[in-house]
Amino acid sequence: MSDLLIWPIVTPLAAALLALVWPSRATSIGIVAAGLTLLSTLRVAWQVSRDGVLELALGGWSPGLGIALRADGLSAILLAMSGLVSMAVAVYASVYFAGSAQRAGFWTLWLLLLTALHALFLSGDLFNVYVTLELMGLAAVGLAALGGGREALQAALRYLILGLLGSLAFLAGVAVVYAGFGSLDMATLAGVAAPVPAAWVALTLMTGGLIIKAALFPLHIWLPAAHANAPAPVSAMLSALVVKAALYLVVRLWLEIFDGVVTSAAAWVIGVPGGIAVVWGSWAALRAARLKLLAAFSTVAQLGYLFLFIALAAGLPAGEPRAAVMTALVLMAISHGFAKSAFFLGAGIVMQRAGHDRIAELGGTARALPLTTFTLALAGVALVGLPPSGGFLAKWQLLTTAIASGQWIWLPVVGLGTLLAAAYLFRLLGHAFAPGEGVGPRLAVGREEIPALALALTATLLLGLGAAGLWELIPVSAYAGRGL
Amino acid sequence: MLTSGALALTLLLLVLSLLLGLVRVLKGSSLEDRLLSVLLLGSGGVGILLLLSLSMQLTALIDVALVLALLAAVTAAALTRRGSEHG
Amino acid sequence: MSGLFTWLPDLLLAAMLVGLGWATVSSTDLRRSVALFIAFGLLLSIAWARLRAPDLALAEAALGAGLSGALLLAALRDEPPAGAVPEGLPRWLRTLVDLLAASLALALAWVLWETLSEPAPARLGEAALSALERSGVSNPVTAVLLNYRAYDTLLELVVVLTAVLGVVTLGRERPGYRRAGPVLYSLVRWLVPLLILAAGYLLWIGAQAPGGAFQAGATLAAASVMLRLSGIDSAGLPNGLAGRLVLRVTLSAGVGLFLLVGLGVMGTGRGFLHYPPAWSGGLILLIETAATLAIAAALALAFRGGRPAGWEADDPDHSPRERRP
Amino acid sequence: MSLTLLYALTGTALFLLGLRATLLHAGLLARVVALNVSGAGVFLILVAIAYREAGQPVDPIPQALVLTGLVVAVSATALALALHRRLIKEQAHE
Amino acid sequence: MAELLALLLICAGLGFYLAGAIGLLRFPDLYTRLHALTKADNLGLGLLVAGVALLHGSMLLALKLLLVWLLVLAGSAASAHLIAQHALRRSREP
Repeated sequence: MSDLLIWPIVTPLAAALLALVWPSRATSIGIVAAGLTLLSTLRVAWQVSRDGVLELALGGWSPGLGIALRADGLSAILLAMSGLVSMAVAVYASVYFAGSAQRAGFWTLWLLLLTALHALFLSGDLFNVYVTLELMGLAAVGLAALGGGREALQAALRYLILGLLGSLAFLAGVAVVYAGFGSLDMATLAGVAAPVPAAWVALTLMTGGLIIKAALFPLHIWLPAAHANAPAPVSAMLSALVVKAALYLVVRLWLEIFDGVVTSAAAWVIGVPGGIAVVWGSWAALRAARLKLLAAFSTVAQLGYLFLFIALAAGLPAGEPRAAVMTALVLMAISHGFAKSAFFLGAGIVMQRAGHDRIAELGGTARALPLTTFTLALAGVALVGLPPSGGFLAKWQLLTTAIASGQWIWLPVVGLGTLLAAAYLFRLLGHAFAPGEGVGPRLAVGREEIPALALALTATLLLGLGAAGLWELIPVSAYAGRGL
Repeated sequence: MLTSGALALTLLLLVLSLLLGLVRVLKGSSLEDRLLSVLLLGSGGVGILLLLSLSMQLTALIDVALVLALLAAVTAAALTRRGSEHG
Repeated sequence: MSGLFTWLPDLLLAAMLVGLGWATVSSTDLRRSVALFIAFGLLLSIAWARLRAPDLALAEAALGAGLSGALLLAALRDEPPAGAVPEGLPRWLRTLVDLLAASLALALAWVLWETLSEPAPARLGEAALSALERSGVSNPVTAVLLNYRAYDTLLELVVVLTAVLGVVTLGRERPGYRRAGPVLYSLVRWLVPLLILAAGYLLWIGAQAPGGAFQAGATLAAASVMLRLSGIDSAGLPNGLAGRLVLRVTLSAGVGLFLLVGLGVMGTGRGFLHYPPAWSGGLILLIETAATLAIAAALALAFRGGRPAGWEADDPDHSPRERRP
Repeated sequence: MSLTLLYALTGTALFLLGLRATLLHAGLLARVVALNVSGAGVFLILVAIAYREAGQPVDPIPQALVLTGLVVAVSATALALALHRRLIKEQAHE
Repeated sequence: MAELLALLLICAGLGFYLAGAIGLLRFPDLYTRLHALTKADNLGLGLLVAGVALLHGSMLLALKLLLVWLLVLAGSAASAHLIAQHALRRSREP
């Protein structure tokens, strides 16, 4: 029995109900729940690293008829990242939303979003994944609209409509899977999926739906406005975790469940848009006038890298090199998760202090907010992929694999993307260190600055120096019966 | 045998009359006409469900007809109550 | 000959569905499009009946044709009188979308043809039916929803709750409707009790025949919608400060009770949501009752389009000028 | 051709008609209606898969999935409409 | 014998339905259409209900069917009234 798999889902859910019924205590409920959820995710990760794959057949019915929750290396790592990031966001949000009219609304929806994310990472059933996708989408939209204002609402609406379209396409794919293979259990499907038309069409539909949600170029159009106009703690969750959830599913489908169906030619279908996203997203980030918009476009670029990894891994036969690419992919994903959430939280502090986030008018930030500026710089280092960050290791792996497998074309893409990323980081820092009074006088270190810094430090130092654990965890897979 | 054949025929005719109602919806010159057709589709739908309950041996469809009739009344009210605050 | 007779109604129905669907999505007049959508829902309900899915026919009649229609009709009131039509996509993109849709349609049709022409494989239906005895109910769809895949249903209730919380945080409810005239009033006077009665019936019958929490919840919500439409602003929802607390508790009751039962059975040494067989029937009815009330409250709130006055103790007025904190 | 196939193909047509209209329409309400039609198409495919000729029991699992999907669709519709309303109010104040 | 009677009832009901549909299509103005439709539908459904009840041959179902009919009757009467009122109001206050 692996009952511990339910706690990362049940804890935030129960807390959400409590916060709904007792809104005046919403903040304390939220923080305590975030702490307990963090503990439960770490417990799952620890158990997976010790015992391997965990499975819980819910209701006592065999998976297939019933629904199974499963945790393997990939889901455990993402779960732990989610627990850590959301703990930091919770501490930050307790300051950010203090005294705000939307305080209670934020905490209930935020806890529900956390429920959805963890349910998605642990789900072992394709239809259940659809339900968690919808839940995640609705909670994310509710949160993104909290900012009010025309732009935020328009962005949230577009996000909602495209997201619904995406989940509908996913559901259509699930229907084809059920028609063709007679099961919804992902482990069963990994065993029976064969390269037949049903598998191709199902994979196309599901991937099509997911890349809308994961904002792969050119379907990223909804992302910049939605992420840039949401309140900072929400942007952090959206960029660090929500898009990763869709990406996680693409990894599961392409590299594990439908591993035998994906051909190396098909890999180009997501590899090429990924490459374009790297260059285009970085370029747009360089040109962005606002700090949060810069961060949002940088997310588009980083997602491009992640899709490049998937394409590269799909082209490799199962074995050592492929596991290495997978690990690098996960390292990149989580270091982006930590770095980008740190970046958004830092941007939120700047914005609250200055009343705007126009990059050109941020002179004096470094003097007034030294710790936050340091956080932004540190997060930027991880986003650019400079050593010793996790991003550096991941990109290094990307390059060596691309060279080893003869896919030279990705070298200039990665090079250009890195240069552009360095350029947007230095542009930002240049303005931040310039003299000016826009951000106001220097004050004592705020409570909200600490979690942002902790996230940035995790992305740069902890992941860069302590990534070894990932290499052992990633090959522990619940679905890759034949692969890896 | 006779019964099942006759039922199939009546079902067909009822669907046809529904189709005629639909043509009115699609031609629909005014809002009221469309509402009227929704009414027709509602009562025609109830009729079809009742016939299906016979030919498919599924008495649960009578419950469906009941709910359909109930909700059709709600819908009709919703259709006509729209904009009443401006009127 | 009789083959043709039994076939023609289905062909007609399928053609009508596609025609009506086409007309609904291609109409440029919103009011027309919503009226057509309601008609589409009615037809869909017949299609479910024809496909031997009476549970869905019930749900469609109550939710799809009924409440979705009412929601959309209420939303028509929000449209600005002469809304400026936003610019559509450029021509080349429209062509691209057409091409994409056409090729996907062909691919999907081809695969469905290939897979469904063969006699149906085992899939999971047989397993579901053979385990029915141990599920505590005799309606297979209810067994799937509340027992085999109860976790799905739990998350689905969370979806409903999330959506309605989103609605509530977005703004105040719409203004109510004018007081009903005598005819509507007499309609309301017998329709509302009947709707409530029907909801109770559907909830109870769900264990052994088509019906269940979702159909019952939607029917119950329709009673509130009807009251609201007739100008009774509270529409059956609890009033006042204490009432709001009751409303919050009701909204969370569906998920809350489900969780409590799921966790409670762990006390008997079983896994999460693993009901003891002897109790399943009772537990399922308990969960369904709470879910019915929660769904009804959620849908009734959704129809109002925002939070009722006094939703929060200090009820902050979200004026549109409000900025980020 | 069987009844399953007839309705599955009908569902396919509706799914893509709705999908196309969702992408092409500019107005929000029209897009929401189109999404609902599209969803109905997917549901029709699922229920058609579940259908068996009289005498054999139908597969209850896709039917339960569709019931879940229906409720999800109504919830999403409600949220979209509320967002839309808030946006219109916001625009009216500018 | 009862079966034959039931079929006759159903067929007669069907005739009314068809007449109502044709009336809806052909009559010149809203009020005559309204009249044609509600009359035809109510009578048609009444006959159909009687036939179906006979064929089902169960007292409980017959009661339920009667309830369905009464519902449609009252619902359509009230909504026809509402529609007419609505149309009148619109023509009076353009």
